[in-house]
Amino acid sequence: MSGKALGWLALALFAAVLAAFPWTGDLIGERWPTSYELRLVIRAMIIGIVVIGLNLLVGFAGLVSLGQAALYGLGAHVAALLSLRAGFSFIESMAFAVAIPAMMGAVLAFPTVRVRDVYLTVITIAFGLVFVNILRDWVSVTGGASGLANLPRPTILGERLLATRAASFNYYYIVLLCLLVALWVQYAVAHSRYGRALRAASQSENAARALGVNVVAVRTLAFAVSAGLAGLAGGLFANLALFVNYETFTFTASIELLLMVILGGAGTMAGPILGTGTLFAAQQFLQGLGEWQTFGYGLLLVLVLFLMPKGIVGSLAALRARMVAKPEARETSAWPNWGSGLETITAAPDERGQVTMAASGLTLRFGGLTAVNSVAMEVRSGTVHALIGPNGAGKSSLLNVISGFYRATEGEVRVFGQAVANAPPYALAKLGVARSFQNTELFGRMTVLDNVLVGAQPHFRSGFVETILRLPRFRREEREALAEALRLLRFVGLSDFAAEEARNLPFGHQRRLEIARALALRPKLLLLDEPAAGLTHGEIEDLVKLIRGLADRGMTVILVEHHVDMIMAVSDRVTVLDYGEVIADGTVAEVQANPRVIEAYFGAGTGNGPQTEQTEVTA
Amino acid sequence: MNAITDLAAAEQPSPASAPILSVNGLRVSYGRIEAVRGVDLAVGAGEFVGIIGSNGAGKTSLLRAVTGVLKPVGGSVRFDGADTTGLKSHAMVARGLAMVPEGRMVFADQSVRDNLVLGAFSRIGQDRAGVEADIARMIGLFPRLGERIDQQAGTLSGGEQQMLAIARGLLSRPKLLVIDELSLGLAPKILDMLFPVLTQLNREGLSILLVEQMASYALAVTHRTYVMENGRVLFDGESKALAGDDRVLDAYLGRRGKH
Amino acid sequence: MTAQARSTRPLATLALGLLAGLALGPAPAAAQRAESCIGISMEVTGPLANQGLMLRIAIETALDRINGAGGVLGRPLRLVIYDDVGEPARAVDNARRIGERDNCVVMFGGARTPNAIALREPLAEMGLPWIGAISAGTGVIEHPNGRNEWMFRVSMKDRWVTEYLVQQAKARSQNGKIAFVYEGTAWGQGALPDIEAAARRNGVALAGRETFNIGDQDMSAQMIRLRDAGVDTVVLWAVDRESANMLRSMDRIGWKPKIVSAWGLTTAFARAVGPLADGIMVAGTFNWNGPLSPEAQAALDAMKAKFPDRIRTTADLEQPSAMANAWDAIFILAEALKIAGAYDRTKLRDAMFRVNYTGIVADYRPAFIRGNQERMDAVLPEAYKLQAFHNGMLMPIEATPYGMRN
Amino acid sequence: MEAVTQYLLTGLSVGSVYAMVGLGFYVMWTAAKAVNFNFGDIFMLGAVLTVVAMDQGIPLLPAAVLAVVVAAIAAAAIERGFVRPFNQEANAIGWMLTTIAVGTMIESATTALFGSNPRGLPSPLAESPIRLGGAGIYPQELLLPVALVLVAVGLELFYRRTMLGRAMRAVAWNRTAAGLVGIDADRITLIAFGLAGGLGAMAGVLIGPVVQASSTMGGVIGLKGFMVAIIAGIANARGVVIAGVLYGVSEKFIEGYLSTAARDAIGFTLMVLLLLLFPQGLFGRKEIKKV
Repeated sequence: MSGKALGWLALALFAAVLAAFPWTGDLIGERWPTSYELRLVIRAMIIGIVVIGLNLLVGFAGLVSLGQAALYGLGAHVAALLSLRAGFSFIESMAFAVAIPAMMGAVLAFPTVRVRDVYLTVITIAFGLVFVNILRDWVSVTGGASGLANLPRPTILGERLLATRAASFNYYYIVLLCLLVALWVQYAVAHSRYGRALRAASQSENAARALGVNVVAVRTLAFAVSAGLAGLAGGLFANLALFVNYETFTFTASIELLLMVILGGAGTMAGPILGTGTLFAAQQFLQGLGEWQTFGYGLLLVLVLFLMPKGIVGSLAALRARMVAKPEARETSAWPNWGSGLETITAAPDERGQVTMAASGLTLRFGGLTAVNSVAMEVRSGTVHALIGPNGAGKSSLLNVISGFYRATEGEVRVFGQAVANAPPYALAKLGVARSFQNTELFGRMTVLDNVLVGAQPHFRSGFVETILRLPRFRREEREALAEALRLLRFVGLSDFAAEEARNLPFGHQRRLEIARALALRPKLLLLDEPAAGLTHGEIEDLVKLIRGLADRGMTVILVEHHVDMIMAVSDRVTVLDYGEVIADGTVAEVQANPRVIEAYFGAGTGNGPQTEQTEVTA
Repeated sequence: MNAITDLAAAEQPSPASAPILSVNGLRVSYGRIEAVRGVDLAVGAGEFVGIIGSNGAGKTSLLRAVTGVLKPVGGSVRFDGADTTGLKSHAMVARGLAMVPEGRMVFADQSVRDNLVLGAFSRIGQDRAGVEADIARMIGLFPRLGERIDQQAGTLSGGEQQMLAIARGLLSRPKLLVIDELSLGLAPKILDMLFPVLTQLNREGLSILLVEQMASYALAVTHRTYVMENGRVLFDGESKALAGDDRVLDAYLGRRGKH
Repeated sequence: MTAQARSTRPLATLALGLLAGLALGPAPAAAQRAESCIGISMEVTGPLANQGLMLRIAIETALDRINGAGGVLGRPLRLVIYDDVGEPARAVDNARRIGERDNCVVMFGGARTPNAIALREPLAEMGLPWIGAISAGTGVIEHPNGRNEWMFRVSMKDRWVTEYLVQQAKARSQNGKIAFVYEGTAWGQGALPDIEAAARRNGVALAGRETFNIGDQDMSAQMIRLRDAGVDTVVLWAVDRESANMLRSMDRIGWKPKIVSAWGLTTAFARAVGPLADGIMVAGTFNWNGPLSPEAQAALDAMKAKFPDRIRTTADLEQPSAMANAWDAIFILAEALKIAGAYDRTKLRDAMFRVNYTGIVADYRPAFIRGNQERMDAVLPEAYKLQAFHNGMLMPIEATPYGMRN
Repeated sequence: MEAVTQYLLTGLSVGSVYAMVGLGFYVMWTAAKAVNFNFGDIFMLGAVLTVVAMDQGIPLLPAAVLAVVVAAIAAAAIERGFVRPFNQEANAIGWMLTTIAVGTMIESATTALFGSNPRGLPSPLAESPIRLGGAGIYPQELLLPVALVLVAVGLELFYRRTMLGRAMRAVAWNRTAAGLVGIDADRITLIAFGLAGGLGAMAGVLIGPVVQASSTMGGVIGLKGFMVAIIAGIANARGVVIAGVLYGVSEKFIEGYLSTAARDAIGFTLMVLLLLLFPQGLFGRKEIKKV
C-alpha cells in the first residue's frame, strides 16, 4: 500500500523538522528559536510520549483511562526522588521511572478482569485522585504541595543535559529520541499479534477469547506499556523542570491527555502527535483571551469534537477515502476452494473413530432455570455431529460449555481425551477447539485479513521483546501467518476483500470470513453455531461442501443448525435436545423417525404433510 | 392446525383495492450491507397479509423500515393515505400503525397493567376511560393476562409475553397491526391458540401484516403472502394457492431437487 | 458525514496553523538590550483569578502614574500578563516567554508559592530579575544554594509572619494552649516548619496542628479535636472560602477561640461569614481603612478612577496588603531603572540594591542588600501591622475594640 | 460521644448532597446510558444563579426556584446539544468528552462573570446552629436529608405512578420497544436530563448557604456523586441514596479517626475495593452475559 510508504515518509519528515528546529535561527539569521520555543517543543514532545502510551490503551485496547496523568506523575516523582534522595544517575533514575509506573500499570489492569467501560474509567479516575492526594499530603516524602525542588542537573557521561539557547540544548535531542522510540513502540505493538489481539478484544471480546487470545494478559500488557511510556515522559519532565509537585498531574491533566488522543484520532499512528501539538499550541495561543481563555479552550474542543468526531487523522483519512473512492469491482470467488498449502490446517487430526469430545452428566443452570440438564453425548473424530432442537432447547448453551464460555454447574467435558472442566476459552482454543458464533462476531473495524490473522494468534512463539525489536523469529512467524491467512482467504474466496473492513462485507461473506478465521487456529474440533442462518440456498450448498470436506480431511465438526435438509446432507450423527435434555441420538433417519422428536417439535396431533414437517423443523 | 385452516377457509380475502399500507422500492442497508433491496408491497384495508422467507431474508429489516425503527435508504412508504417514509416509530404509532416486535420486547421490569397502559401512551391523555375499557377487552381476549395483571411482565412465560405484546400493540387502537416472528420460540400448542385470535381480530376489521418463519402457519391464516429471499420479494400470491406451491419450498428450504 | 467532510480541510489547516504558530512570533532584539516591559505570570483564570485581578489593578494604576509622567528613561513601561493556571510548569513556560521571547527587563510574580519556587533556576539561568508582591513562601527568597541574586520581594515573608503571629497569639492566649491550622497548599504546608520554629523560639508548645484541603466544606473533626485539647487561640493559615467553612464548623460545635491569621483572609471572608468574623485578627503590611498618607490616598483615588466599576470603596480592595506591596514594588522598580540608566537586566539587578525609596507600606532604606538573602525582602517585620475584622471591615486593630488591653 | 453525633449530623447532610447528585446521574444514566460528566457544574449553577438572582433583588425562595429551573433547562440543553449527537452507537465515549468540554466552558464563564471569589448565599436557616451538647448543626443542613427523602420518594412515585415515569422506565428498558408503543425516546431523554439537572441544582441551592456559592464548588462534589452512583450500581435509585449517605458519613468518621488530609485517598480507595468486590456495584443486579 502506498498509504504505508506515505506514513513512513511523513514520519521521516516529522523527525527531520524536529531535529532541525533548534537551528532554524542559523538558517534565517535570527536569534530564534529562543529557549522559550525550545522549552515549549520539548514539553510538547514529552506530553506526546504520554499521549502515545494512552493511545495504545484507548485507541487499540478500547480502555478509557482518566488517570493517566497519575502514571505520568509517578514517573516524574520516582525520577525526582531517586536523583534527589538516592543520588541515582540520570540513566538509572530514568530506568526506574519507566519500570515502576509500568508495574503500577499492570496492577491497574487487574480491574479490567472484573469491570468494564464506565466502571473501569471511574476506577482510573479514583486512582488519579488518590495519587494526587498522596503527593499533596505525604509531605515528608513528596515535599507535599511545595513539591521537590532543586533536583540535580542530569548528566550523561559527565555531559550536563541542558535545554537552553544560551548554554546548550542537548536535552532537546534526548527527548526527541525518546519520542521517536515511543512512536516506534506504538507502531511495533500496533502492527503485531499484540496489537491485533488488543483491537480484537476491544471489538468482540468473546470472539477474541474463542480465538485463543488471553484477553486479561494482553490488556495487562497494554496497561503496562502505556504506563511505562507515561513514566518515561514523567522522568523526562522531572529532569527538564528540576522541580515537580502534584499540580502538573491532576485530574484535569488526565482529561487533557485523553482529549489529545481523541482529538488526534484514537487508534491511529499519527494521531497522538497531531492531537498533542494542536492542543498544546492552542493552550499557548489562547493566552490572548485573558480570563476567557479556558472558555475558549472548551469551545475549541467542542468545535473539534463536532467537526472531527474521528479526530484529525481519522477525519482526514475518511476524507481521503471519499475522494479516492474507487468502486473497483471485487471478485468473489467460489468456495470452498481446496487449493494447495491448506494441508497444515487439517494437519493434526485425532485418528479416526476416536472420541474427540465426550460430555457426561453435563448440567448448566442460570439461577433458577436449567439450560442444560445432565447431558451425555459423544462426538467421534472426523465426523459431523449435528445438534438440533427447538428454540431454547439448550443447544447454544451446550456449545458454550464445550467451548469454555460457560462453566458447567455439574458434570464434565472431555476434549481430545482430557478433562477440560472450567478451562477458559482461550486455553481450549490453544488445544484446538475453534467455534463460530450464531450472530457472526467479527472484528468489524479490522480488515478481513487482520480478522484471519487474529486466528493465527496461538501459533506465535516470539515474545514481546522480539516483537518490539522485530527480531528474525518474529519476522518469520509474521510472514508465515500472513501467507496462511491469504491461503485461507483464497480458500473461502475472499482474497479480493483482504483489505476491506469486515463490517462492510455482505452477510454471506461475513459467514465465510468467520469460518476462515476459525480455521486459522488449525482446529481439531470445530463448533459451528447456526452457520447457515441467513444464507441463500446456493451459499448453503457451498457450506455443506466445506463442512464435508473438512470432516473428510479428519476434522471433527459439531454443528448446531435448523436447516433440516442441510443437516441431512452433512451430518453423520444427530443429537436432539429438548428442554436441555437429550431426547434422541442417532443417524438422521433414526432421529427423524423418532416420535419424541416429532412431539417435541410439532406438539401432539399437529403437523400434516411432509411440507409442514420440514418447514417447521426450521422454527 | 386443522382449526386454523378452517378459519382461513371461512374467510374470503378482502380486496387490496384501497391499500392502507403501500411500500415502493424500499431499500435498507446497514453500513454497506444491503438487507432490503427494493421491495414493493401492499396491504389492503382489512386484509391479512403474510411475509415468509428464510432467516436473514430481510423480513425484519423490511418491517423495521416500515414501522420507522430505522430509516430506509431508498424507496417510499405510504400509510393511511400519507407518505410516512422515514417517520420515527412513535410518530407511526400515533398515525395508527402498531408493531409487535420480534422477541416481544415487553417492559419486563414493569407490571402487565403498566405494559398495557404504556401501549396506549399516544392516546391516554385524551380518553383514560377508553383505555380502561380496552384493557378490560384485552383481558377478555387473553384471560391469562387478567390472572397476571399485577405481575412483572418479566415473570411471564414466552406465550404470555407474546399475548401481552399483542395486547400492548392493540391498545394504541391501530389501523394496521404489524407482527414480527409471532412463532419465535413458542410451542406449537400456544401458536394453535394465538393464530385464531389474529384471525378473529382481522375479521373484526383490523388489517394485519405478519412476518412469519413458520410458513405453514402463515400460509394457513393469511389471505395473501409475499415470499422473500436475499432482501427481495421473489413472488407473492394468494396464500391458499401458495400453500401447495413447490417454489415456496425451494425458496424457503433451499431445496434443489435433493433427495 | 458530508458536513464533517466539508469542515475537515479548514480545521486541519487551523490545526497546522496552530502548530506552525509555535514557529512564528516576533524575534527579540539582542539580549543585553531588554524591552521596556514588565512580564507577569499569575492566576488570570481559576480559583485564584481574583488575586490576579487585584494585582493587575494596582500595577496598571501605578504604571499609568509613571507613564503619565513620561515613563522611565524616556520610555513608557508596558505590561504583559500571562496565565499560569496555577501550574508551576506553566509558570516556567511564561517566565521563558517573558525573558526570551518578549525579552522584558523584569518579571513580576503572582500569588502562588510553588510557581515562584519553580522559577528559581530558570530566572538565574536567564538573568531575569523577578519581583514578588504576594507569594510569601520563605523558600521563594531563601534558596537552598544560598545564592539568590535575581528574586526580589516586596511582600510578607512566612518565616517572619509566623514569628509575628506566634507572639501575637502568645500575648492573647489565656491558657497558653495555641494551635496551628493551615490549608493543604504549599503556602500552608510551607509555614508549618516556620511555625514550629517560631513556637520553639517563643517557648510555646503547640497544642495542636490541623490541616484541611482546598474545597473542604466542613472542618468539624479538626475543630472538635482542638476544642477537646483545650485550645483557646488559633494561628490560622488559609484563604477566604475554607476559613469561612472552618468558622462555621467552630460555630456548629459552639467553640469560639481567638484567631490570629496570616493575610489569606480578606473582606470576601467577612462577607461570607458575617458577624462570625468580628474580632478575627489578620497580619498585613497595609490597611486602607486607617488614616492614609497623601501618597496612599492618591493611589486609592487613582485606582478608583481607573477601575470605577471594580473599586468603589476600600472594601473592594480585596487584597489590601498585596495591592499596597505591588504599588510600592512598581515605584521601587522605576527607581532602580533610573539608577541603572538603561533597560539592561544585569544593570537593573545591581541597581535594585541601590534603591532608597519611601513607599506607602514602608520606608525602604535600602530596599535590598546584596549578598544577604534575608534582605532580598524589602518589607521587614517592623512594617507588619495587625488588623482585625470589625463590622465586616478589615480595620487597623487600634481602630477596633480588639486592641491589646493587657 | 458528642464528636460521634457531630460526625453523624454533618456526614448526613454532606452525604445527602452526594446522594442527590448521585440520583441526578442515576436519572440521566437510566434514560440515556450516558451522563453529563460535568454534572457538578449544574449543581454549581443552582447556587450561583440563586445568588445572582438575589443580586437583582429577588427574594430567596423565588430566586432559588428560578435558579433551579434555569439550571434544569441548561442541563436539558446539554443533553440535546452535546450528549445525544455523541451517544449514537453503543458504548460511545464521545459524550464524556463533549460534556467535559462544555463543563469547562460553563465553569470558566462563571468565573469570568461571577468572579472567582466565593459569595455567601444568605439563608435564615444558616444563621445560627441548633446545638446538641458539644455538637451542632445548622437547620439548613437538616433540610438536606429531608429534601433527599422527599426527592427519593417522589422519584419512586414518579417512576411507578405517572405516565411520564413509566415511559422513562420503558425507554430505559428498551428504546426500540418504547418507540413502538408511541413513546418519543429522544424527548423522554431530554426531559430526564432536565429532571436530573433540577435535582443537582436543588442540591446546590440547599447546601449553598452553608458552604457559599463559587464557580468551583461543583467539581469535586460532581465527581463524588458520580462515583457514589457507580458504586451503588448506577441502575438502582435506593442504592444510590444509601451509598451517598453512607459515603458522606464515612468521610466524616475518616476525618475524625484516621486522617483529614488523606480523607479522599482513603475514601476513593475504599470505593475501588468495593467496585472490585461487586463489579456491578453494591446494589446493581448482575446480568448473565450472553454469548
